[in-house]
Amino acid sequence: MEYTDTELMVTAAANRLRDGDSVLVGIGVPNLACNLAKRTHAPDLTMVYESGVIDANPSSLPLSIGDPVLVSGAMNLESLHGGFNYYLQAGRLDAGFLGGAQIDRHGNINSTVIGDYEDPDVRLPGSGGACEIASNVERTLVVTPHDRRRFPEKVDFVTSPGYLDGDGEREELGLRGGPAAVITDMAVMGFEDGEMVVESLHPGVERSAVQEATGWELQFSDDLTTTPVPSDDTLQLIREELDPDGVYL
Amino acid sequence: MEYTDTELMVTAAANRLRDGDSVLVGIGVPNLACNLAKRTHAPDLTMVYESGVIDANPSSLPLSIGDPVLVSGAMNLESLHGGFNYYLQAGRLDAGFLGGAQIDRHGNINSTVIGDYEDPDVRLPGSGGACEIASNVERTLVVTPHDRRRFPEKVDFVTSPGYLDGDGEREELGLRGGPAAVITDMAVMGFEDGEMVVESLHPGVERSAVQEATGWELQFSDDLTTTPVPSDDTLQLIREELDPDGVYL
Amino acid sequence: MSSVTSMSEAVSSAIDDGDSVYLAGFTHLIPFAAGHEIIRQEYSNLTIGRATPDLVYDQMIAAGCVEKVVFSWAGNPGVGSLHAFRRAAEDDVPNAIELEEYTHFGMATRLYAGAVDLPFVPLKTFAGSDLPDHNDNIRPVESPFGDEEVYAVPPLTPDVAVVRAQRADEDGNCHLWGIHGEQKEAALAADTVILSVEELVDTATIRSDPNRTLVTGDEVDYVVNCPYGSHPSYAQGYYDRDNEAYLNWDETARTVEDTEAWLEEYVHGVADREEYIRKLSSDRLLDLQAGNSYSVPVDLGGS
Amino acid sequence: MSSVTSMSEAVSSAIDDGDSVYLAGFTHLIPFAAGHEIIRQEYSNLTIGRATPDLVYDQMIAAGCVEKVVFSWAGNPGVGSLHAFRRAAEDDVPNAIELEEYTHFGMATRLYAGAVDLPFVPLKTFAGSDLPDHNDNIRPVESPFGDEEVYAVPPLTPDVAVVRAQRADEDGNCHLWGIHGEQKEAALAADTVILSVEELVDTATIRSDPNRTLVTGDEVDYVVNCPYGSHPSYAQGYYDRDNEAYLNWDETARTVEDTEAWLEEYVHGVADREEYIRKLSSDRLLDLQAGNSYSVPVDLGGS
Repeated sequence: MEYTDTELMVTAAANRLRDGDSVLVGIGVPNLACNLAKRTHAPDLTMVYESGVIDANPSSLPLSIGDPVLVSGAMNLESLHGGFNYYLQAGRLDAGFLGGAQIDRHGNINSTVIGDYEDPDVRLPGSGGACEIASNVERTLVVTPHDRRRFPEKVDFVTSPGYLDGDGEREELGLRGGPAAVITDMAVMGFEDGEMVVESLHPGVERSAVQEATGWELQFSDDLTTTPVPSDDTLQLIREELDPDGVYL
Repeated sequence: MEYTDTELMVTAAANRLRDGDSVLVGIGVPNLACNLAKRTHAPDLTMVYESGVIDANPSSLPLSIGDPVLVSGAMNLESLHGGFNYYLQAGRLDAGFLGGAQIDRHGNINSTVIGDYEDPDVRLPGSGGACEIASNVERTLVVTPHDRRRFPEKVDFVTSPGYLDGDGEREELGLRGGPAAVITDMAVMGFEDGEMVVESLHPGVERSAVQEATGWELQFSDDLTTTPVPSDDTLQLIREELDPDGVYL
Repeated sequence: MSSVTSMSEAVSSAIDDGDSVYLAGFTHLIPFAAGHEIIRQEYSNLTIGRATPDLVYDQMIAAGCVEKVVFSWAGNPGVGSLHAFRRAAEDDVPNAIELEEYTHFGMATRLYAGAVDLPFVPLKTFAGSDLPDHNDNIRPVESPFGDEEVYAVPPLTPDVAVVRAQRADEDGNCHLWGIHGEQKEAALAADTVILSVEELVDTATIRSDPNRTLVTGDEVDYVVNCPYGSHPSYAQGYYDRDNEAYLNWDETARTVEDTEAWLEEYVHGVADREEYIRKLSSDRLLDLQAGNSYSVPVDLGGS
Repeated sequence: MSSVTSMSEAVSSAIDDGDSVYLAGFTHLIPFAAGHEIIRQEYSNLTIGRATPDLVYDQMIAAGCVEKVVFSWAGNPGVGSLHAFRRAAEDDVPNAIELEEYTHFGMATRLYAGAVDLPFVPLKTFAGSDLPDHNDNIRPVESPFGDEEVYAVPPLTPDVAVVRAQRADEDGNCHLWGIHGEQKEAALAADTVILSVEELVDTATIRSDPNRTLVTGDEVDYVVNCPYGSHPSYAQGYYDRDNEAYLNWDETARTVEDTEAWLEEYVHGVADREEYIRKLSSDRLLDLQAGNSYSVPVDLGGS
């Protein structure tokens, strides 16, 4: 069956989740990816939201991280302070999804400003819980469209630390985990020694196209593969059960 | 009507409570005093327990600060950390009752050890929440039998700070409020310039008897009075409604 | 001790121009009715704090009530940007606003420090981020046990907090369920508290379940009975989020003209929340019905 | 992920000699069954932490299981002294015990620091008290904002915590109501968690009221279905405190002989909690009935 870029990204993101993971979820692709993983290879995945919802069991697609469908039937609710304190700061989460306007070669993420902080060209929403997620989960997963504007060599502002200068600074600061995968509409990238490395290209995407859409000389894995495409079963699950109204697809 | 020492102490303690006070209550006399005040001149008194019970409305006499009768019908419950954090540390309580094995001329209280800390003659229960109560409520109220052993010039161990050396040290440390009254079976004492002063003698008690039962040269107020005795109505209330089984009387 | 009053009375009594105000509610039970009343009474020079400014602060900024925003995520949740916020931040329209910026955890911790009266609270975040370079209220502190360094923030103690809950008695003893957000900390950190609820109930209901209590009436100065007071946000068990309103605002707020027309019609053009709600179609209200699913009760014993 | 097992299995799997163990429960839901099982299995050299050691630690100390007690108030609540605790502290009988002493707030804050993984947590207490002179874990720290000095304590992270709640599903997702004490912080601070409950229920009951959840099954290693597991302490809505037992212990514990005879009969002489409870008279059990008074349910919506 034919698939869309989003369906491929949802599938690739789901493949990065493991059974038993506690995952800090976002809205959109991350939410679909978690639900897909839960219905397939990771039935014991726990979905956590920065709104304090622990182990959500939503009957329909949430429209925001505070959607009431996330609350009805959840296993636990923490206050805003409690969720960040007891779950993120205490290191109880295995994975977390982040977006952002820019991500650089060391996985640092900017969701604060484009341009100068004091006199911004574009004022973005800011960290929210992104800085905490990036600092505390074992594996940060980033889902984003792939273009040069979004992939500069160095972000304008570090909202959420990745590997910082890539020379061990993250470990020195005592931060947990780090960026584990960047999933775009062109490729899936991992990190080696604090630097982004392309691990798989989506079917039909050339190396040169990915390089062209990236603001620095991009590393490619020696074991570069092609991103697995979603199976028919997976596509059916996504379209008929997870997002039947096509809100995010 | 005849009254017992305990009934007089309950009445004197109740007289120190004001309508609208939030009071950290203990078991026994403090509990009876609060309930007496609530039924008479202080209907809007709020009873708080270090077990985290806020605004208890007990249907019978509690046997401990965690008695289930304090919980049924309470207005709010805080965790142990929450109660000390949000209520005591944040300064939300007007008054609090404390006991102790020793209290000295500056209102410092010992409930930790008699003798040397490392090799005690008597190992007492320890602070519990007493140090926090003494440090944070506006008016600390102490109810205790009156004898020389319990009223030394200087306590063996400061568990709960009163006015410390009596020279403004309490204020310098940033502690709130301080000891406001000591109610014994002989007298009611207040504090002036950080030193205990007898304000009223119980009927039939001589100055000399109180001095004899106290381990330092005790100050007496220029306005020394006689402690008001419980009215017949008060005694009836205590005996028939507050402690009908005579548990504490 | 608190007293039941109208939102109009509560706001005019509690808030002065230039005050710092915190309208609490993280994604849930956002106090839109209070925000609109602040606009209607034409307040100015307010410092407004919220983790997520949301539409309600976008509207207050557009109305010119605001001189400073203390926040951690300024977006239209699930939709996109807050256009009025951006116009003020980028182009000083209708006036320049000062921004003081944290992360969600930083904001929550500042309120917590205010609620528990500590001069600072340490937290493990901000390391490696550029945020501390731009905010003097985020400072490193060394552990007195070993040499670990973490960051700390100072208390946030708003002049006025508006908090919402589903039900309260007339004294302001209240129950909140669903997402708590920072409602409790805001109520305990602020000098003056306006509590706005979906319904008033008897005290026995509150006392039947003391573990459910958000704060007691001792912490509340004004109680406002305000059904639908969070629309277009939601109240768990009462009504769902009106997503159409969030999408519409994304269009409306793109121009000053449309924004002002909206404020004229939906804020200045109505007397109060009841009139605002009556302007919505019954279809829309019916679509927001939340369904029912009741908690299994617990036995508190003792009777 | 947790699994349902017996108290005997849970204790023998979770605890080793020399471990630090925290039996949680402040006045409410004290894990007596777990304490007795620890005695029955003849553990030694344990470091035991509790704000209020209560009868259960007095019994463990008398049985010779303990080398150190971390605590804040060691008494028989509402009754008087803990005689076995005092014999050990004053006269090294049956063995010397080391004491590490805090206030209630200090103990609660140490567990909280452990639960949230901070190297220290500041608190406004201890100033003016002699306690800091005798405990190196209570140290001053200066605020990075202004020059205010407060005290701080480091995290307490027990090897094993035993926590109790009224109801849980088989995965250890649990509801607690009434006095929470430090149950949540203990569960989150410890490496290994034994959860003991009054009854097992289906997951739908827990999910019907997520605001009531103490901790989820992810934090729990062993789930023990243990009715009356807190006797002679109490479980709100299930049974009241057996005050006679507290008064009797005050007599029993005054001599080593009576104490050992009691342990022989009520701990070593029974196989498990069920047999212990069956030894009590039916009159006594009926006297402990708690009465009924149910919480007014809330609507979580969404169905």
